[in-house]
Amino acid sequence: MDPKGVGMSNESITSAPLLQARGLVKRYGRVTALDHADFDLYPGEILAVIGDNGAGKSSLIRALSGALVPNAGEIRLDGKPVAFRSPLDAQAAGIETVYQTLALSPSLSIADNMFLGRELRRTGLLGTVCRMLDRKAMQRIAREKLTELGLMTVQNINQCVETLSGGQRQGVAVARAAAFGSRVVILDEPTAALGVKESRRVLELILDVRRRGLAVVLISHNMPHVFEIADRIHIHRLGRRLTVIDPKSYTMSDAVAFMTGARAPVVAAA
Amino acid sequence: MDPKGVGMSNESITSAPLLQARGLVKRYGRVTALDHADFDLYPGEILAVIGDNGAGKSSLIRALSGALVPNAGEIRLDGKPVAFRSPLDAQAAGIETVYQTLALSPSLSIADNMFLGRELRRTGLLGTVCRMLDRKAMQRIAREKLTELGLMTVQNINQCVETLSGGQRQGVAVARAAAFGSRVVILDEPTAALGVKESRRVLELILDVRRRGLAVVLISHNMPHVFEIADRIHIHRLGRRLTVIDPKSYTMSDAVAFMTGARAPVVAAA
Amino acid sequence: MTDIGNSRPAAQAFELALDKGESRVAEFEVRTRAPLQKLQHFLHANPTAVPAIVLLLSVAAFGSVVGPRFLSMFNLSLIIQQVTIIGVIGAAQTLIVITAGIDLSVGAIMVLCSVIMGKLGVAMGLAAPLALLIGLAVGAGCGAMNGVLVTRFKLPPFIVTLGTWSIFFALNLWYSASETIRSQDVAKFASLLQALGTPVNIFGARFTYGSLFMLALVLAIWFVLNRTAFGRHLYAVGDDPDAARLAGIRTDRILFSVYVIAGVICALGAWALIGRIGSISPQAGQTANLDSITAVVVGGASLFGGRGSIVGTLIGALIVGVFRNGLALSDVDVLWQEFAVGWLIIIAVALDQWIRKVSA
Amino acid sequence: MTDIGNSRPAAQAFELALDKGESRVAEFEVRTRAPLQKLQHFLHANPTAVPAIVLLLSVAAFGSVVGPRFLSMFNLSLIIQQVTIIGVIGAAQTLIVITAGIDLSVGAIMVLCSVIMGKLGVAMGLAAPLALLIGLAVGAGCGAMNGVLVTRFKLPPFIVTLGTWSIFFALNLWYSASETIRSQDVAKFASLLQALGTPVNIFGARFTYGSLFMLALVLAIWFVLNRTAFGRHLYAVGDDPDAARLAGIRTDRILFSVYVIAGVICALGAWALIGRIGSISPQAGQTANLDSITAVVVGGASLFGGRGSIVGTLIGALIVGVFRNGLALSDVDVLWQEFAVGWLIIIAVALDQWIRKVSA
Amino acid sequence: ADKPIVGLITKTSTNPFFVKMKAGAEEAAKANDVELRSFAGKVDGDNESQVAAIENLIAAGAKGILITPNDSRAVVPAVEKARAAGILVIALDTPLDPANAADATFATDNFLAGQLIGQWAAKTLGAKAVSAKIALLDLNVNQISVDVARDQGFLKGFGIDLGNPAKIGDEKDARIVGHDVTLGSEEGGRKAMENLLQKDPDISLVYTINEPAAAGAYEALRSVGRDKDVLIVSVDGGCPGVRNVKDGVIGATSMQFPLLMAAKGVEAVKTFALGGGRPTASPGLDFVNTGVELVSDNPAADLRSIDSAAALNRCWG
Ligand SMILES: Nc1ncnc2c1ncn2[C@@H]1O[C@H](COP(=O)(O)OP(=O)(O)OP(=O)(O)O)[C@@H](O)[C@H]1O
Ligand SMILES: Nc1ncnc2c1ncn2[C@@H]1O[C@H](COP(=O)(O)OP(=O)(O)OP(=O)(O)O)[C@@H](O)[C@H]1O
Ligand SMILES: [Mg+2]
Ligand SMILES: [Mg+2]
Repeated sequence: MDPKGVGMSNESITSAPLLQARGLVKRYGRVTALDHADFDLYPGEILAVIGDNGAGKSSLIRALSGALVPNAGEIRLDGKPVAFRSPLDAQAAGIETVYQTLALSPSLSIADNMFLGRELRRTGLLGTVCRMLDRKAMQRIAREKLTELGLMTVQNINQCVETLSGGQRQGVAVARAAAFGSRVVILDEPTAALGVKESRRVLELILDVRRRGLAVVLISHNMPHVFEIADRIHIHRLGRRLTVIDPKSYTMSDAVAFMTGARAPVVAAA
Repeated sequence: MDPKGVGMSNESITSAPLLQARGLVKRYGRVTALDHADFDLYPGEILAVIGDNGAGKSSLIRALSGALVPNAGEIRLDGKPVAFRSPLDAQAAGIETVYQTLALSPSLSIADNMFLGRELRRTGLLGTVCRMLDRKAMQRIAREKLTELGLMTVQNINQCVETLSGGQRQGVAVARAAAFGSRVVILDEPTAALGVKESRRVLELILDVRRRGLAVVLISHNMPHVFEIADRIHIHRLGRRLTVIDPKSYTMSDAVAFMTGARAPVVAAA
Repeated sequence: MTDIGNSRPAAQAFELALDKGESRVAEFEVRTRAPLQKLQHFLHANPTAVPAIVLLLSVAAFGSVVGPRFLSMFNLSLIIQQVTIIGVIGAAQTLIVITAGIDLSVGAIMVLCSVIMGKLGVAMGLAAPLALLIGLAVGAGCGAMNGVLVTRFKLPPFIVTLGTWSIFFALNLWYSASETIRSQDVAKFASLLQALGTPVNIFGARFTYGSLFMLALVLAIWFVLNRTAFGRHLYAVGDDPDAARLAGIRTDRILFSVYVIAGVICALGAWALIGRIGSISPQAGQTANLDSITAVVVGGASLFGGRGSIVGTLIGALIVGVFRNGLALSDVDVLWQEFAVGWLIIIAVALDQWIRKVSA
Repeated sequence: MTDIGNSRPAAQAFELALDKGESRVAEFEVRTRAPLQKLQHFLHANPTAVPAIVLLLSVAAFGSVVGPRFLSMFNLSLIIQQVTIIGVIGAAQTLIVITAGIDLSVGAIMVLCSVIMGKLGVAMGLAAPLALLIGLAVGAGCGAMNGVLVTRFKLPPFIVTLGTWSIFFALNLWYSASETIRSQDVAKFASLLQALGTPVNIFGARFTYGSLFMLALVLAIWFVLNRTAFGRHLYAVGDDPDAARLAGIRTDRILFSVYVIAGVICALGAWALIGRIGSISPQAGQTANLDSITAVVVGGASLFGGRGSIVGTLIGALIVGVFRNGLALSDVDVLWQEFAVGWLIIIAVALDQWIRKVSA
Repeated sequence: ADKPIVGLITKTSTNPFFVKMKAGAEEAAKANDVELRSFAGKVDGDNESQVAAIENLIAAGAKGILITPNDSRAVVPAVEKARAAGILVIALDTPLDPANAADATFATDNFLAGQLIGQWAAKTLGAKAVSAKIALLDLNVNQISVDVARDQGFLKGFGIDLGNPAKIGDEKDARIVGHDVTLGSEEGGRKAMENLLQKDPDISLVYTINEPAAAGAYEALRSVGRDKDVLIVSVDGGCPGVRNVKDGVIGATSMQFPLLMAAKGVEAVKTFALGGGRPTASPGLDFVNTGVELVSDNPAADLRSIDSAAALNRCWG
């Protein structure tokens, strides 16, 4: 097996993986979601993960971000084995995730959701003693972040998230991850519900995040998007990594053919 | 205002609209989701509805399918005013909808969800007197429909829907609508979570549905898909219909420009 | 409209690769496994088996502590008799809980119906079957009142049934003038009302028609819940009412009928109650609310709706019944019995969770 | 890794139109409106104002039926005194309900703590402040027990608190030997325990320190719920625990602390209870569970979690208090009072829903 | 295990009256070398739990059952079953209905208990009795037999026309300000008193179902400064209640003797188990009257009473 992917010619090969997984297994009763899956993410790269519906992509990143504890397998961060028991552990390690289910609290406002778990407190005694929140600041920043994403149609920043349209919700989740990630940002189909303009902004945001030196994992079914911005593409199939390809050496058709099993990759992973 | 859309050159112009809406208004507190929106659907056509996130597309089709009761405005079916008080009324009129939220019952199985509200009963006394369900038949048909959609990765037809992957769930919802619609099938972003292959199957399914003589309303953010299969494109902006275009006379760039407000259409609707 | 697909953009180029795609159809895995794995999968597929295991364990535990007195056929069938009422009322409660509701008025409906049956059959001299029927109708009416308030006025079931509990209970005290009707009088004037108290011997164990009736009711409801559309709709409504409505289910109709059915079951409970107690007391049923909800929750249902099974409720009622009976037969002071029941309920449910986790 | 975007496909062609796209930023509408619309929007933005309106309407209704006796300053402040205990316990219950839990042990914790304070301060002769502190600690301990069972063993709060209710209540009866400590003895040996019963006159109305204490507690909890991260996390956990966990909230820690806090509030309720009834009785608090849940639900909270406000609970308790007091002052038989309270609760909540709908 | 088993089934396990009764039974059981099993209803009026308790005692092979019935009529069929199984059943505190459904009854005459305090109140108020304003603090809305007997006994003793003696609240006398319910607790007593005071601030006489309710009523009176000029009467004879008589909180109370009932009951079972006969009823009554004593530090003329000091030696806890 070639852990660094097939056909890589990029300089990143020389650096050590930032986040790595080996032999992850996750079973649900009769269903096997992850079947000895491997994963490698290098510093500063955009890694796309593609695969059929139900291939196990979301399960993979849920394992990487502490949202599920795999039945077997090992995860390493900077080469050191880690055991994330909860998403908080992963966040503490600088890994921020947009889940496919978005993980928003429906009855809280947009601003509350953006800052959930890392609220800003007032300065002065009110903040330190009374632990009072700085709601003004949080609302202002939330508004800024959403405007950056071009979600201009949000009319009221104190609207409950449950009253937002599908795309608006996704925008809130993406804005949250981008604002707080410090090492890795994982995005599970971040543009699925987004419009053309908003999707474009998210792609720009991803590039921006990479420019800030973070690594990005992007799960997407949108081939043009994937081939446009990914540095490497991890192809997932039937619960495991089939192969990793370089978007410059392969065409979208190749990728689709690998993904759907129409063609076998030259070197099969695992 | 040109209710039949701008630049239509198709023979469908001569037939009367199947489903029509005029001046729909829906307000939520301070938010106006529909602002005197109009809508026309002709028999046997595929009408795409596109627009920014939060433009009010979902609200529009929720009004058309009885899922919400508008504050003002009129809906006509075959030219006769109708007042759908619930999705059931719309279903009874032959209008089947895939909602953006999918409307699946998480703890029921795939087969149960597919047949929810129109279960098959056993033949004979067991069915008529005991009203016993024919679970075998329902499971068989559910399996067939999913296989048609290419959701081959579903491992267990009695799995709860809540344990399915995002794309698998969407597949179940689409399969349900396609199987039961008799006059109009409305699909709100049916391929958002679907993979390349599964999306393609859904598009084929839509064409198939049209071939069966039904009209289809397709909401999608995927321009290539929209331009590939739509007969007419309804562009929604800021809560109302901006215009209707013919995909053969306009390019995707034009549509995106209208949608985002970069350009004003030649004849503004309403 | 004819096919006009000629002049339009074709599928995106990369999608052409799909034509070569595998066309394997949906796989529905069937494998053979080791016995332990089989047990695991059995438990996974039959979640109600888990409380059943807990029940067996509690019976075994009390059997070994208390001895043969507890394990005697007579005593075990006694436990079933003792849980008859809670089993019946718990059945009504299960239906409501599955729809994400709660019914605090079950006890009041039951006692009101029993008093009405008794007054009509005994004091007013109506024919017993007629008195019974009117009692059932009153049960349905009470349920309908709950149902209307829940569906038409969109009030939370907790509030509705808390309110109707007061209302029905006041009506009961007023109508009965707080007077108990003696067993002898019931036997004399309307013995049908006591019919469910008749004992029957089956394989040496003494049951009553009442407990057999409860088992039959549980079976019938199991069929409705699992083998009819109505049952499936109940779960769908409890699971996610919006989704159910969007899927085209008449959620209000389902909810209304479930409250009516619960009312009728409570009236049947009233009948069973008269059979069990013999006399008709307007004081009865005061603990039926909490007891029935306890049985439902110990049986594995979620108060958030969409999950729960009628067999689970029966087992839940039996677990609590076993605890109470077993503690009574062992020499524990009444004060510490309460204490022990508190612990045992917690332990039973914890055990249940643990088995589920292990078998997941 | 350097930027390597040179040899790759550019954005899809149609997206180029975006460059010309409008770049208007998010609009946050601010408009002026007519008074009625203003009221509508006020109610929409302040949902707790709705039960307050219902409360005012009930006070007005009873005022016009019963007359000045009801509307006297004295009587109105009496109502506040009468709801003190339920207000305090309801505050604890509100916190739990917001997290989608339910606490059936609040009453038992309260009475256990009051008995412990009393025994230590009166019978054992401990200094009163120490007795009070130990009582608070016991409250925290009881809450911690609930919290551990809910978070570590993942048991449903209904089961846990049903079980601990039996446990705490049995401990209370055992420790107190079911003996009441008389008011005179408390006053003699540990008058601090009765401090919250001290009356104060404010603008001609007679309050007690207890009712002022309750109002202060409500205010403090309002601040915590609405102005601190902990409060927001409480709502998030109740709303969708999975989402909250994924968002990086320590849901278990939040849940555990909320049960502990509820336990401490119940112990404070015990203090208020001693102030109100003077003596210390192991029989007190038996209706506290249902009453507190009623206040919470009438106040607009959802038993499914994520929704609810502390001010709503206070108003809910006051609404029920007004009904009971008003009915007692009118010449209605106790039996029909029960009946009327049932109806009034239903009507109050229906009215609440109706105002919300109209203002939506 | 060879000791004969005696079952004790009380109304509830919370009311101190029954807790003391249980303690008395335990002592007597030790003295008589029998084994005591105790049970209780969950709330006042809970008949089903008592029926289940009887069944469990039959299953456990008990020789005798002592029961304070929550519903004197409804429990009769279960009692008959027990007697058919050869068990001696003795009603304590409250007779069954019919009383001969039990083998024997050791009970307080609750009507008499009420009547005594009613007479005492009438005599103490003297001429003011005709213009008295009376508040009645009852148990709950269910009108269970003890509640009715005490309330109606009090009114009879005070000289008020009862209307239906089986029903609380149908009296027409203008001196009655109102009835309210207390659940027999301090909390309930205080709230009921407060509300009745709002209804008529001139209340001068308060009847309470038991001494905890009396203590709560006193707190309400004290908070409006009426504690000195309102007369409170009660029933029970618990030690806190007797001390409250001593402190002038309660004017008079009727004392009952739960320990005596329990002890007599256990003895009777023991005798029965050894092959002896069944106990016989007090002359003129269909039960063995364990007696009522009026306790007051202000004795009324022609009314036998003991003072609080004497009562403290006999109170039950
Ligand atoms: N909680 C669960 N219980 C049972 N099966 C599950 C559960 N979660 C996921 N699965 C199954 O595991 C498999 C992988 O799911 P996963 O969500 O990882 O797929 P995915 O690659 O993200 O698909 P998609 O593109 O549709 O989001 C699916 O077959 C799914 O049905
Ligand atoms: N229940 C509600 N309460 C308040 N506002 C709502 C509610 N439902 C929708 N909205 C608002 O109405 C507007 C239109 O929403 P809608 O869901 O129709 O948009 P959409 O065009 O479908 O967007 P998307 O492409 O993101 O799905 C949005 O601004 C949304 O925030
Ligand atoms: Mg996924
Ligand atoms: Mg939408």
